[in-house]
Amino acid sequence: NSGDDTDAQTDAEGDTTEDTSSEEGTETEEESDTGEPKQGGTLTYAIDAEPEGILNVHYYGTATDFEILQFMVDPLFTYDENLAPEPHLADWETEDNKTYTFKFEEGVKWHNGDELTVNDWVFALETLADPDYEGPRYSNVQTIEGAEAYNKGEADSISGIEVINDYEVKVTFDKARVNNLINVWSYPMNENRWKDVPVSEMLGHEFTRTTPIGTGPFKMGKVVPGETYEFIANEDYFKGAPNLDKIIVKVIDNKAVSGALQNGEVDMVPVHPTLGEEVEKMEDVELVTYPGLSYYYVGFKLGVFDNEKKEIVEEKEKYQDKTLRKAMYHAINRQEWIDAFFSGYGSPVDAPVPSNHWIAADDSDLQQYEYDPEKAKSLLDEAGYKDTNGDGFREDPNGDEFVVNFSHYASTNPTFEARAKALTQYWNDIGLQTTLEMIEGSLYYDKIEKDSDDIEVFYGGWSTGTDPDPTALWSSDALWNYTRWNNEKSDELLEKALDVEVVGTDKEKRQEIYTEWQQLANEELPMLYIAELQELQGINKRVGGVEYDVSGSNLPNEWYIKE
Amino acid sequence: MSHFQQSQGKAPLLEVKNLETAFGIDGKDYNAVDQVTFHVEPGKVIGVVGESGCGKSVMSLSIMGLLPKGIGKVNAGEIKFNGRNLENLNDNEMNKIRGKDIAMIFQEPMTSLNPVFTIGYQLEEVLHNHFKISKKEARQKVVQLLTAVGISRPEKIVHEYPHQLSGGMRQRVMIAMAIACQPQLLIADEPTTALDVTVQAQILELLKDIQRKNDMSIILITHDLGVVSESCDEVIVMYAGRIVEKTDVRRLFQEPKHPYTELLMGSIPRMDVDTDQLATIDGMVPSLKNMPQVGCRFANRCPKAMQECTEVTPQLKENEYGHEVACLLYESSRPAREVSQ
Amino acid sequence: MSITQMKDFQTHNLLEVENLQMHFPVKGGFFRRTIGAVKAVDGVSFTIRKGETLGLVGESGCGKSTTGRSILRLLTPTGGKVIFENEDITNVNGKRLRDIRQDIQMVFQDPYASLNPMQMVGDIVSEPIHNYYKNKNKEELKTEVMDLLTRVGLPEEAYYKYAHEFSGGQRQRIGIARALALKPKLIIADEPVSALDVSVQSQVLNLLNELQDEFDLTYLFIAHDLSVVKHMSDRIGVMYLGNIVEVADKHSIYDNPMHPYTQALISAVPDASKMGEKRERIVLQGDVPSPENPPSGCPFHTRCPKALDRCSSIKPTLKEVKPGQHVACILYD
Amino acid sequence: MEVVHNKNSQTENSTTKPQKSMSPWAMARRKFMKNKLAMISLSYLIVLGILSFLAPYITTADISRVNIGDMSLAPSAEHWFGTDTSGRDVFTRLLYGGRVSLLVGISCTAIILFIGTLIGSVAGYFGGAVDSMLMRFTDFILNFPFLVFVIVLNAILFGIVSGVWVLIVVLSILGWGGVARLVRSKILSEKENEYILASISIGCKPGKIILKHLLPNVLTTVIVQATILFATMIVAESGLSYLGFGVPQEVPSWGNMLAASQQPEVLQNMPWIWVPPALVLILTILSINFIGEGIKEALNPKSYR
Amino acid sequence: MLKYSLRRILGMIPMLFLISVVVFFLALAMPGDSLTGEIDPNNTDPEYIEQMREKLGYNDPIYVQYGRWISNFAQGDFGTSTKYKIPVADLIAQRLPNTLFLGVTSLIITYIFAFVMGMYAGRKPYTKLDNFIGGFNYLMLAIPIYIAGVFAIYFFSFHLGWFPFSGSVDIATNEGTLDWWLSRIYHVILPALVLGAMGTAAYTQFLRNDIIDNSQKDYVRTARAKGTPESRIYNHHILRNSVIPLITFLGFDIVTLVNGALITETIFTYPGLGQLFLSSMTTNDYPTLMTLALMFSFLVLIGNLIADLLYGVVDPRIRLD
Ligand SMILES: Nc1ncnc2c1ncn2[C@@H]1O[C@H](COP(=O)(O)OP(=O)(O)OP(=O)(O)O)[C@@H](O)[C@H]1O
Ligand SMILES: Nc1ncnc2c1ncn2[C@@H]1O[C@H](COP(=O)(O)OP(=O)(O)OP(=O)(O)O)[C@@H](O)[C@H]1O
Ligand SMILES: [Mg+2]
Ligand SMILES: [Mg+2]
Repeated sequence: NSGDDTDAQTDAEGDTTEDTSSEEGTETEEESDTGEPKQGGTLTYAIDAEPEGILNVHYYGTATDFEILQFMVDPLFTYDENLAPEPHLADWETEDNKTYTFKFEEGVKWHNGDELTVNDWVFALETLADPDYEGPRYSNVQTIEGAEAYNKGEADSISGIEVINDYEVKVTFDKARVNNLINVWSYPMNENRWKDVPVSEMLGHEFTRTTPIGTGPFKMGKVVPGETYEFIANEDYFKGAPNLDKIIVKVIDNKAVSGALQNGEVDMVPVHPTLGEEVEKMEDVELVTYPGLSYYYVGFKLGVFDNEKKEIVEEKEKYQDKTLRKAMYHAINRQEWIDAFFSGYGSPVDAPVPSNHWIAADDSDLQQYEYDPEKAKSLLDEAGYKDTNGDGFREDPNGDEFVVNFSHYASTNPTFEARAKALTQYWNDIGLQTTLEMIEGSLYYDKIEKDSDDIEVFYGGWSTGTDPDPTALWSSDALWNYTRWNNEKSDELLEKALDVEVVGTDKEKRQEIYTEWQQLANEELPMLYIAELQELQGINKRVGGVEYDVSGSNLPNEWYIKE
Repeated sequence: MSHFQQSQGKAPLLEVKNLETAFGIDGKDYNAVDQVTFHVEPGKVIGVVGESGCGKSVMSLSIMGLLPKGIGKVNAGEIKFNGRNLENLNDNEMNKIRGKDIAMIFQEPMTSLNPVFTIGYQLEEVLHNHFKISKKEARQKVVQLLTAVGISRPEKIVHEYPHQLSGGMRQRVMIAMAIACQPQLLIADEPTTALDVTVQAQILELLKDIQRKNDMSIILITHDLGVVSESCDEVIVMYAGRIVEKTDVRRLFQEPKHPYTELLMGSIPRMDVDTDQLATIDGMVPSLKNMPQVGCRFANRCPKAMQECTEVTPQLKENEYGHEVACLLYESSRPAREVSQ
Repeated sequence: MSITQMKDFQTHNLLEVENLQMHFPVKGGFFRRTIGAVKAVDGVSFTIRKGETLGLVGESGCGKSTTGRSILRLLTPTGGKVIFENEDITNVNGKRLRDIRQDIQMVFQDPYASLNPMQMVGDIVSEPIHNYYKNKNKEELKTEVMDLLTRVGLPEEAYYKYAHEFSGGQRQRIGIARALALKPKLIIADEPVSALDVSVQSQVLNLLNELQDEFDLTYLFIAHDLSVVKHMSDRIGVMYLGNIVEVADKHSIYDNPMHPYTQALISAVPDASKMGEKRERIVLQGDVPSPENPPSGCPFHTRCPKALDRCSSIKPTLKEVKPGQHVACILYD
Repeated sequence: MEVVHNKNSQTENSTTKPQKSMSPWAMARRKFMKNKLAMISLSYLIVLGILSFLAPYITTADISRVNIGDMSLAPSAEHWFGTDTSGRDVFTRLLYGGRVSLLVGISCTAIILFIGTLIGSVAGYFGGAVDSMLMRFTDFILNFPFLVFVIVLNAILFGIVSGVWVLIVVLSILGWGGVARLVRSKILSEKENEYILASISIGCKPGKIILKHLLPNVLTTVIVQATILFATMIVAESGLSYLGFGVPQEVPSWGNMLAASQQPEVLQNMPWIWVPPALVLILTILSINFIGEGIKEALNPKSYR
Repeated sequence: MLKYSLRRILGMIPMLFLISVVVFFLALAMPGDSLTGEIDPNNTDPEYIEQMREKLGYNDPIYVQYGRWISNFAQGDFGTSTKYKIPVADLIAQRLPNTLFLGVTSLIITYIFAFVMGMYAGRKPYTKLDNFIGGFNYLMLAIPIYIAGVFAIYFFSFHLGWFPFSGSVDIATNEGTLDWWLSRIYHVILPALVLGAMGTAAYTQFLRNDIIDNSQKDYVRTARAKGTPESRIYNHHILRNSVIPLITFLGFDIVTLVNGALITETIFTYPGLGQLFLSSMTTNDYPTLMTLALMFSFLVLIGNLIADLLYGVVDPRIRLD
């Protein structure tokens, strides 16, 4: 749904951020139904947003492109249903979370016949760290020792990488972190094929655009850019030859989704929640839902950030009163709202971590801000927001007019306006006069990021990756801490959760700290956590062998067409 | 004996009898040409004069079968050409006559040629319409024709477009087109009105010349009495769709009978006489819808009008000199008898 | 009007035109620069005495209208002089020009295009007065206009009607009334009857003649119909390709034309009176050359039956060959 | 002589004028009134205009309110045209949408006609350097692909000018070229008429000539053009809104209402949400076109010249 | 003619220059830049974005930016799409054939229909069929293109299933084969019909009225007086005249197509330049946006030029020198 959220990157309902670094897991719950999967057949897989066509895992920018790529690339490791990494192309070992030894699977073949070696991965890491590299992934190698020097051109190689043999490599990071592994770049790049292409030309190269290769279960066939991509079974796939002969990935407009599913033109397609009910009714189609990793929120601008100094330099007064924020939270009927605008394919969240994430705090540890307008009103009364002049709306404690200015991003999708409007109505109903401004999508986050004055209370969404660390979005020195929530305790907790000294390799410990942090966020409410959504996939019943969990689908080589 | 009776021996080329041509306006038919009877003999030039709106053009279009489809139609009368009734011919048969036996040229040489075809092409077309000849022959013939109408450099002109020619040249081209198949009858509807005097003189000379050479008949429609006097053998004066006077040209000018003719002549300044005051005809030709149905149509403008004039419709009567006039002043027989008929 | 009357004014020139030139630029070439000129009027001289009518004849495109318009300064001549009542008005502008226009008025050729279809006849006729006498009493103005309308032979009700409700002849009367409204001294009548039917034409001609007597008017009467011009004028100027080739009183022109072009022109006029006589008609060859590219020397030499070799190089000037008869032809040098 | 003249006029009159004298405008109006199709269209537009104008008085409901309980209801007695996906009454929104669409149409047409006529008539009347300068500028404006630049400008002015007026300003800025050209060419040809020479020779000043003589005669063309513009602008507004580049989403306009059809489930299963605005829009354009044709016919110069 | 064309083409240069300035400043005035909103905590970080801004020269003085842009542009380097990360030229090369195909098909459809219907209606005006055609055309003229598109998809694709509702070609076909071409045609027909509908209606009515007008011209009377058969009069004499304005419309059609493509391509998800423009608009892909805006303006200029030149070619009365 390209027209859906223009700011794709942050809005979880879009095509965007099924976490990109997490691929399906090798573990599979065995197919419950038929015994033997059938061989052969062509599956049509649709994506409902236009891809950019960067078919190179090292360069791509949108999740849509990755949806295409997923059929032909393999990472070193994948994630299980608990989002814990597990070996795929390689296994690893570490003592101290600083130095890792990777051991590659032997006999894995690239689609062009070359054999996969550690050099291919090293080549990828060096490409990402290259000064000429134009993609967005430098941060995935930055933490390797010596990467920065290499990036500045001060070194010929990355000092932290030490190739032991064709199948073994040792990587040293600049310091011990709990998340060094999941943060590091995990895709190889065929050195043999790419070595003569200067890094600056890689992005525009035909290997990126039309003839990409990987080690994955399918090979790229014909490409009609922006429209259709053909994948052919890789019979030599190291996890076993695929059942299907072909997968056709077709780009369709989101308005065509249900029609195409209905008449069997496509076999698999991601479905927008609003379409869920309709798809559910279709006879030949199964609607598969699985938990997503994103959440929506209503943020309050609490301060102003200085990007040079990397700190919050000023406090904004208007919404500092926590009681006010709590009252606004209680005013929202989240369940009703989710039912109305997402056809119920979602549920309220109480903290900024999707409930399926392993670090998510238990419901019992968090306050539930259930819909209670009376309570909201009394909270407001208590905080001094009373209607003193009898106009039906509350004034602020000083008796001055108080208007909540709420912003939401605009696109052609009319439900955006409606759902935003619905939120303002909740607040109006408890006597808080609220205005709504729909801001053009491409500007929206820019304004928020720059702490523009016309942004006060804003709607937004974040999607979290497999890495549970919320630092980039929550620490007080982070640009993307949009609320400018400046809380020492929070910063401290976030830091602690990453500290190897504190948590070591202990998942429990980490989760404990994160729970504490979530409790803090749940109490302080720099933002009102609204909802997490389910991911929906419409699958024709003739397709078998497809499994989804929070980490995504199983490997497509296991998919098949029933007769 | 009158001029007309003298020539009675020869079979007339064209005979028009009681022609009535009507236009439908708001669903009703109005006669633009009413009871027109005349004939044209081979080799003669007949002039038709009258004010604008008298039905001169409508009459000629009726003969050609070129009345605007669906609006105008011949309601009564006959048109016989070489003894053949043109009325009953279908489009196809009429097309065989048009351009070949009867040709016509029009007033506006500016707009009468198709602006997007070359002169040569348009001239050749008329030849191809009527003869089976090759392109080359046609081209040769066209060049001859153009030379015949006095166009120098015809080889060049054939490649030119109408807008590149002057008015006089265009009218020559129109004439060339009209005479291409050596028609027996040429209808020229005000062929010189749009032209300057010196050019008009050229064209009239040319027409006379060709008429003599090809021995064709011409119906020359004009409102210029001077042109008539110089070019025609016989004259028909029309008023409001009817013929009011018909005689040979000399007699008409010497002895105009109908008050309309008289006034018409008096209203034109003459080079040879100085007059302080020109004759005028008050009012104007009634429009089709307001045409008086009984009585003389000129009565309300006629200085000599009598009481009966609005009650009795004068018929065209011939006197002993073959001078025909439709006016009660000249009716020897009592009008009362006319009515009873 | 009678000839005796006219003589009283003979000495007084109302208008003098000296060597008038009107060249319209022709743009062309790669940079759309002026690459030539249409020499619509190329050195025309004549005078009009108070109270007389000067006729101007010539074929279409020879520059008659341009001459007329230059005199009224609707165009600014590119050369020569226009002197009106001893004042050089060739280059006057602004208010003075407007004032002069009170004295010179024009009657136009096309009775359809020369009246604004959106105006009532009353407004059309009163507009000139309104333009010059802003404060005129409304009622007075109206009576004045009504009088004018009656004078030109229109009913008073015409005041409230629109031009489309009138026939061509009547419209021409409206145009004449408009021209008279300011009581001008000179009226330029640019082919006022050429769009009219013969019977109507005579009405308008008669009207013009009557008005001349009544209002002491001087006419520059432009037409291409020689017999009409002769009927209307005291003297006649014959134009050819932007030049006057002969000026003389109308009898001399008719009885004794001197310029070969005048001769041809007169012989070309079909004349009912000459019917039957085998007369020697001079038929000119070819067409009038384009004023954009006029022949050298005498403009008429390309068609002149009497042309000499010299004619192509020497441009003859207008000379008084006989008393009152000016001819531009080297045959009379 | 006098006598003759009087007689003249009487006879001539008796033939030309049986009915009362009428200005060309009055004649055109009469002719127009006889045109059934145009009159029906006009009535439709007037009714629509009145309803839209009175919309706030007809319904007191807050049309922007989202009614979560009433979402996507099919037409019923309570909601004649049903409700949209936000639970808003489609009929009411249709009326409010009419306000916006008609406002945009009328304002743009007025502004465009004003600018276009001004520039066109000045250029046409004065000619020369003034003309070529103004026409270069007009060409310049005309050489922008309309929609493309409307979208771009709209994005820029968004937020600078408020609400619907952004679009009105943008459409007007980019839309006047055609009118200017048309008016200029009409003025040029109208200028050739002798009555303009006549008005100069009777001492009219340029301003008066343009205003009193030229413009009324050019007006016929301008009026016909106005109807075309009116339709074009309404279509442009709705089209842009449909694409998401028009009036702000929270403003109900036909285009914004139609944008709902981009949601597949609305397009397929809830025609009551998008068919009414589509039909009303089509009918409106149709009516405007018929009125335009009617005016054109009524003003046909053949009828009075 | 040659001189005229040359002069016109030279005259286009300053116009293009001015337009380029306008385009540039408009793009500059547009809120945000192409990196606005590139936020994805999983894939990018703020430093990367700032780095890219610097690298793309967004922090240089304006005139430097303009100079760089226009001189590159003049050399055929339109910059790199910030969204697709490939040279804009390549991007356009990918999409242009689709738009051209759509445009040309729509033109062909327009002209064929307009000719058939217009000629019939013009020759037999006020008959039943003429009235029907007229009524149909009025309706077509009143249906905005996007509504026509929505209806077409709703009806022909969803309900009847006759035509596809998106895409330009079926992947299963091999480029260049007959099947491939058929598939392209199959995909383009519906959008082309929608794109051409209004033009068809307008041209049909125009042709009809022009034929009626022309059939009353004097030269038609002349042709009849020559004995030319009626069918030849209509198919040759009149048509030749009526076609002149119609052919010159061809130039202006380009303008209409640019506007129309924007909408049609978006509705039908047909990957052409119009769709590209709108998506570059929403994603602030300025290099693409500017190139397309300039290109469209250029097309308009060319269209006007073609219209003028065609006029000179088809109408002997117009001489261009
Ligand atoms: N197509 C037409 N429809 C209706 N009436 C017509 C049509 N053509 C001619 N008439 C009417 O027929 C009458 C005769 O017209 P016609 O053209 O024959 O006159 P005319 O004598 O040729 O005049 P002119 O000297 O102006 O050519 C006029 O009253 C005219 O109005
Ligand atoms: N504004 C103008 N620009 C260029 N050429 C012009 C202009 N006005 C007149 N001419 C040309 O000047 C020449 C003389 O024109 P003018 O109208 O004076 O002739 P005329 O004798 O009045 O002809 P007619 O009898 O046709 O009215 C013509 O060739 C005409 O084309
Ligand atoms: Mg006639
Ligand atoms: Mg003239």
